[in-house]
Amino acid sequence: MASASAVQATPSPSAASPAPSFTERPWVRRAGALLLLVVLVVAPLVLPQFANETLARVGVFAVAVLGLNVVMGYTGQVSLGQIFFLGLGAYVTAYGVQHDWNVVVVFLLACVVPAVAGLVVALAAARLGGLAIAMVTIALPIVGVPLAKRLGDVTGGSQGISARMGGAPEGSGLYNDQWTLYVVLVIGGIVFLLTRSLVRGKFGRAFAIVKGNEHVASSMGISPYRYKVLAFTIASLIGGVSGFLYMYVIQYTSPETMSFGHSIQLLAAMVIGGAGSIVGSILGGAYYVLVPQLTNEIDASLTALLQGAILLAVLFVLPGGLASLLRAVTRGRRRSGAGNGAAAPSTTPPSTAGSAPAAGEPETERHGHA
Amino acid sequence: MGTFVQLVVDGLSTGSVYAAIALAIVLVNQATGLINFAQGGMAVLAAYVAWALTNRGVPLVLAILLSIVFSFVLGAVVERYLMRRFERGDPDTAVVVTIGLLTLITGVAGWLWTYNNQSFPSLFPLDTVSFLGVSVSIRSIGTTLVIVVVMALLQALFVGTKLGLALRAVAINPQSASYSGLPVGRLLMVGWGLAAALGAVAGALVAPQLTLTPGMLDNALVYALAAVILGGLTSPVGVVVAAWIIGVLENLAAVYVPFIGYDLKVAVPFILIFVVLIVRPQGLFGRKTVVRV
Amino acid sequence: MTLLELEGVTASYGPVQVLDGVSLSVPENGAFGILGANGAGKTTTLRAISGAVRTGGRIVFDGKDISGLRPDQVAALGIAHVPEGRGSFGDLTVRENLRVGAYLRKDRKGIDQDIDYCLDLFPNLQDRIRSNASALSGGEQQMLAVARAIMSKPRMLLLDEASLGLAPSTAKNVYEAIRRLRLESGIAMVVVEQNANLAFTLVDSATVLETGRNVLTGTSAELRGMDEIRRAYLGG
Amino acid sequence: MNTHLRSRRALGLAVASALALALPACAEGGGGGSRSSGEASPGITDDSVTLGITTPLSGTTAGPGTCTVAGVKAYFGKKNADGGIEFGDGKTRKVEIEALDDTYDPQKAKANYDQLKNDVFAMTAGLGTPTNRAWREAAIADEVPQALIMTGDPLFSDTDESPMQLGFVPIYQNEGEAFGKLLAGSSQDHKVAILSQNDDFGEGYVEGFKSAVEDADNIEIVKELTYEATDTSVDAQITELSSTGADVIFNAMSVTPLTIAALQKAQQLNWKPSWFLPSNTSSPGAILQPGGATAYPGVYSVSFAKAPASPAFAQDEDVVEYLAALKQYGDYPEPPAFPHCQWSWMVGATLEQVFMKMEEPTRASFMEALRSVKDFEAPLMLPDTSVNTTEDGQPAVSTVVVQKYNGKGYDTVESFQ
Repeated sequence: MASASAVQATPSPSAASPAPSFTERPWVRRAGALLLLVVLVVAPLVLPQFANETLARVGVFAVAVLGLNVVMGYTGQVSLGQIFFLGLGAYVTAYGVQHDWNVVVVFLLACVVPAVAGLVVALAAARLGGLAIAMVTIALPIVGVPLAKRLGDVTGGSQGISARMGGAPEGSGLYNDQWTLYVVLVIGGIVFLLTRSLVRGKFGRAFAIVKGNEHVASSMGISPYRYKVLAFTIASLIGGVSGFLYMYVIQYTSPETMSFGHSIQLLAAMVIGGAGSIVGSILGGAYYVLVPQLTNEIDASLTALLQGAILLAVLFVLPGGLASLLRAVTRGRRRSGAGNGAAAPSTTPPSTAGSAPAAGEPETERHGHA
Repeated sequence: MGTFVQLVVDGLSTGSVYAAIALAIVLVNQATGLINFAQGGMAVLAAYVAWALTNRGVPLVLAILLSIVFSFVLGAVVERYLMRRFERGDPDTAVVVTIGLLTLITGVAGWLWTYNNQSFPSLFPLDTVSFLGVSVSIRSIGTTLVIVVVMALLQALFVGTKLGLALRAVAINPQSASYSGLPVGRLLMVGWGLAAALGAVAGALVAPQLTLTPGMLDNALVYALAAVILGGLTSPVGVVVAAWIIGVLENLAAVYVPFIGYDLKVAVPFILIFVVLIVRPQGLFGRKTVVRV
Repeated sequence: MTLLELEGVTASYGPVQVLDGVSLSVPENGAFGILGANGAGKTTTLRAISGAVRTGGRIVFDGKDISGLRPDQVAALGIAHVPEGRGSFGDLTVRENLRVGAYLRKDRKGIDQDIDYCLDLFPNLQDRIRSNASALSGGEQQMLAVARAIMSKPRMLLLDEASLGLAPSTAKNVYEAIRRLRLESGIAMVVVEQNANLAFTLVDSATVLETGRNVLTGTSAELRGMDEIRRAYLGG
Repeated sequence: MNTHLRSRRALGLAVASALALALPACAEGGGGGSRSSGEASPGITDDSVTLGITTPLSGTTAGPGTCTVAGVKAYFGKKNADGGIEFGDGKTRKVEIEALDDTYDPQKAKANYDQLKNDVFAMTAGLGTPTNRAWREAAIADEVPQALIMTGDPLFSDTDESPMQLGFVPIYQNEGEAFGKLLAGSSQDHKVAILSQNDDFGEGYVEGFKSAVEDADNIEIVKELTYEATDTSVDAQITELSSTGADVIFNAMSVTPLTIAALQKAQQLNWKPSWFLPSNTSSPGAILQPGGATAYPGVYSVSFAKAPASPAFAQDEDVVEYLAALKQYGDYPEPPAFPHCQWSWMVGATLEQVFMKMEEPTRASFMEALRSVKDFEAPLMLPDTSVNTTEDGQPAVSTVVVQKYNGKGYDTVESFQ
């Protein structure tokens, strides 16, 4: 035991306080939301150009991570193919813009086409479980890249496809970077809010039960298959939205965009941000964009080394991801909401057997958010 | 006809490369229940160590043996000081940790040895033997033979030995294993060490062909994973056979199925996986696992 | 002579104090019950003995303080823990499960003999010897868990909720086999059980826990008579 | 989009503070290239000029990517140590390089460009078609030079389409065409098997080759196959091609280990055609020697640069200087397996010519000077090749010579033997 104590999980911070904490009071929360809104509205106006451009990219990948979270963080189905749906959404967008379609139509298609593709894949893949689903989803980027090259007439082949759209409208008094960031904030914000209410509502509870134990779900009359398909489809749809935003912000896509490596990095970003967490998705998107920038700044020739080290360091300190840091702060509120969760915390605490560390902590945290 | 047979032989030799990494993935999975994305990276690191040693005049065989020892220690250290923190937690997190490890190892290799291509001496000569109009290099035969031997050893380890049994027990239920007196921590270290040592063998086998670069095994990793799932996570024999099947079918599909061609042949293993798993969820050779409520 | 003695043992999971000074004493060859409602700290007491939770207080086994040891070290001293939920190795066969139980032993022949003994004790397992443990029924898994524990030739068995989730007749069968084991081998036992009636068929004496403290300790005969306590703590 | 001077700092500071760590290069004081002449563009002062590079420094393309930085750094490192470069406006400046890693991800390349665009004078030398295309239009809108980049994509050499761009290396078509012409001029009939990378690289080569041989009666293309850059083996392709009995294989391959494996595999099958290899995978030391290329009747490549690893150039003044500088200033300890190092060295030399012609410290003046380099024999250049930026539709280097492997290095050849 002594030898293990070095890696034993850190003792939890103080338990739930009985009285509602400051952050729990309704007016505080409402004021907080308002403050956030004001910051989001004002920030693009006052931030330097590169900050705006970076934040827009963060938004793109936050949405992509959010989609992954729906299927993986909330529903527990490992998906290694999320980047494919981003790529698909980007291609649909690029194609539409090149053909001068109405931007609203383009946006809707960028949602619908990936969603339908996701639905088709899910109808087949959701029959499988665990690692098998991971392998089927791995195939999406792996096959997607050569497929995009083969369909060169539509995709522009390996040289990719550019589409510039949506500069700041005349008379808006905005610079392009400001306008782009607003678009990302509005579309991304809506997606986040909708997803938030989805995972906190009836569907979210069903997802959590499916994640917890499919047999239990079946016995409760919840079809794991149907909910897995649903989660996968929604994730694909959100992926499509992120693809639209990708095209809006980056204005170029190529088969490289949806390479397998990027899918893996999205997965890492999701876990780093915090699986099964709305805020975690934003943090994950920020991680995806900012860490390469940061490591480039430190030493561009050591980026891989530094990124690996940062990833390991963050998870070593926060196995539950960056969001767990925030959760620790707002623990009281989380505990009181835990009753909604599917798996009621057992009286028997998670195992701390052997010399293995008590890493049950993130486990219980996820219940709280389920 | 000659071309057909040659394509099959080519496929087997490519499949052996996938099998080498796949076996290490199976070993670590059986011993810890994890999928280790860094397996290829650790093998590359071992190959660099062997390469650096040969550059200092150490004979090749000795250099490889030393790299195997190095890898065993590295694997054990990685388990003890990195993975242990995550082994009882969310498996997704542990997998992402291995992704981070892969990135880190690749970065370290690039930093120490640059991204320049290095040629790695081969254990086997590149001479060719021909029979029935089919040519095979001694190197391919040698690689395949070593893979088969390793596979047999692994199968024996898991099925026949006390250590293998203990490794599997720890992976399945560490707490219960510790109640039976199994030193869980030490066994996990041994499992990772063995998998890394096996990875070192794999690295030395494939490095001459792929030439040594930090990302040498990145492309093979996906195929290795496919072989692992197709063959069934629990079966070394199954995984090797699956890797060969993938190698062969991929070639045949590329040549004889015009729609697939060389660009989409990568889809073949995944289509195969999909079909097989629908019929046999435990993989071709894996043992059936009944999930308890 | 006392084999196991707990003195004021405390334990907590994070901020939650689960054991708040538990004491008990089990003689050589004795069988001791731990009773109490859900959440009283019964399972944690066993885990404390096994070294699976960090504890305060003293835990003495065979004259040696074992608090602070790892579970595998505790097991090596001769304490076999049959955990709640049975702890089977689902992907291993029944025989492999038994061999894992015998991990600490090096006498091949003795192991084979003991496997035969286990199969004699639990004839149901005989037919399933090549099956994966995950394919067994709940009762069979419980039997397997006990058999696995015996395989280490322990001096003491920690038995956690052996009847949980089993049909009453199955539970009875399991307890009968354990009683036979006790008679034939003289292994000392600490038995955690919600079903007090079942427990009293096995143990000589027992303690009742409430929120991590002993509230009542006595012989089976004494406790069995106390109707009101049984109702209050044991749920009738 | 032009960048504008912005003074919205006060409030921004508070919001940005959270991001400050990762966003070091803020846009304050950014000035566009469209500004009236005379006023200095960003990234240039009276004694220094900063060039930006976004290129893969990690990931699968890190090998050649690292080289694209090492060569330029080595060149200017040496020049700086010698006191700097005298520009056309009479001032002597040192040249700083700011290189960022894009891992061959277009999105990261765009981000790197955004980060650099207001700090550097010009972007240069970066490797990759998608990674350069990702910010091509933005560079045009921002009027940031994207000069002498390492892609053979013809788009970058089209002045109308790409006013701020110029490719450095010959477009892929040129290389394929050069060999095609040689082969078409042969006195014998040839059956050609084609293996090409399934992307613009492979397609470009094949297109150039085909256009050169389309009217030649003596050339028959018997089979055409592709492979993916991510493949681990091309054994099956070589096996299939060998069954055609072709006597020439046109191998448009950009992956070093696969090229070695292809050379080895054909020998194992006892198929001994003449080979054509692209300029970036024809290194005598790193590819031909391990591939056992002497077994073939001929291995041809095209080049415009001396192969430093070739014994023929071991004593060559340019090569000696280049390898020494690469080690000292480029942080590249050994002779590289990739030609991109020497190409980027030549980019450095070409940029020096441009700087010497540049009369104002502005991007506009730079672009003007960039397009006025004529018949410049950059160091390491082979005889009969030169840098010429004045020809529309062509990159800086468009002349290549066909060479044949002689067991150690290359000899320039005029005809197919």
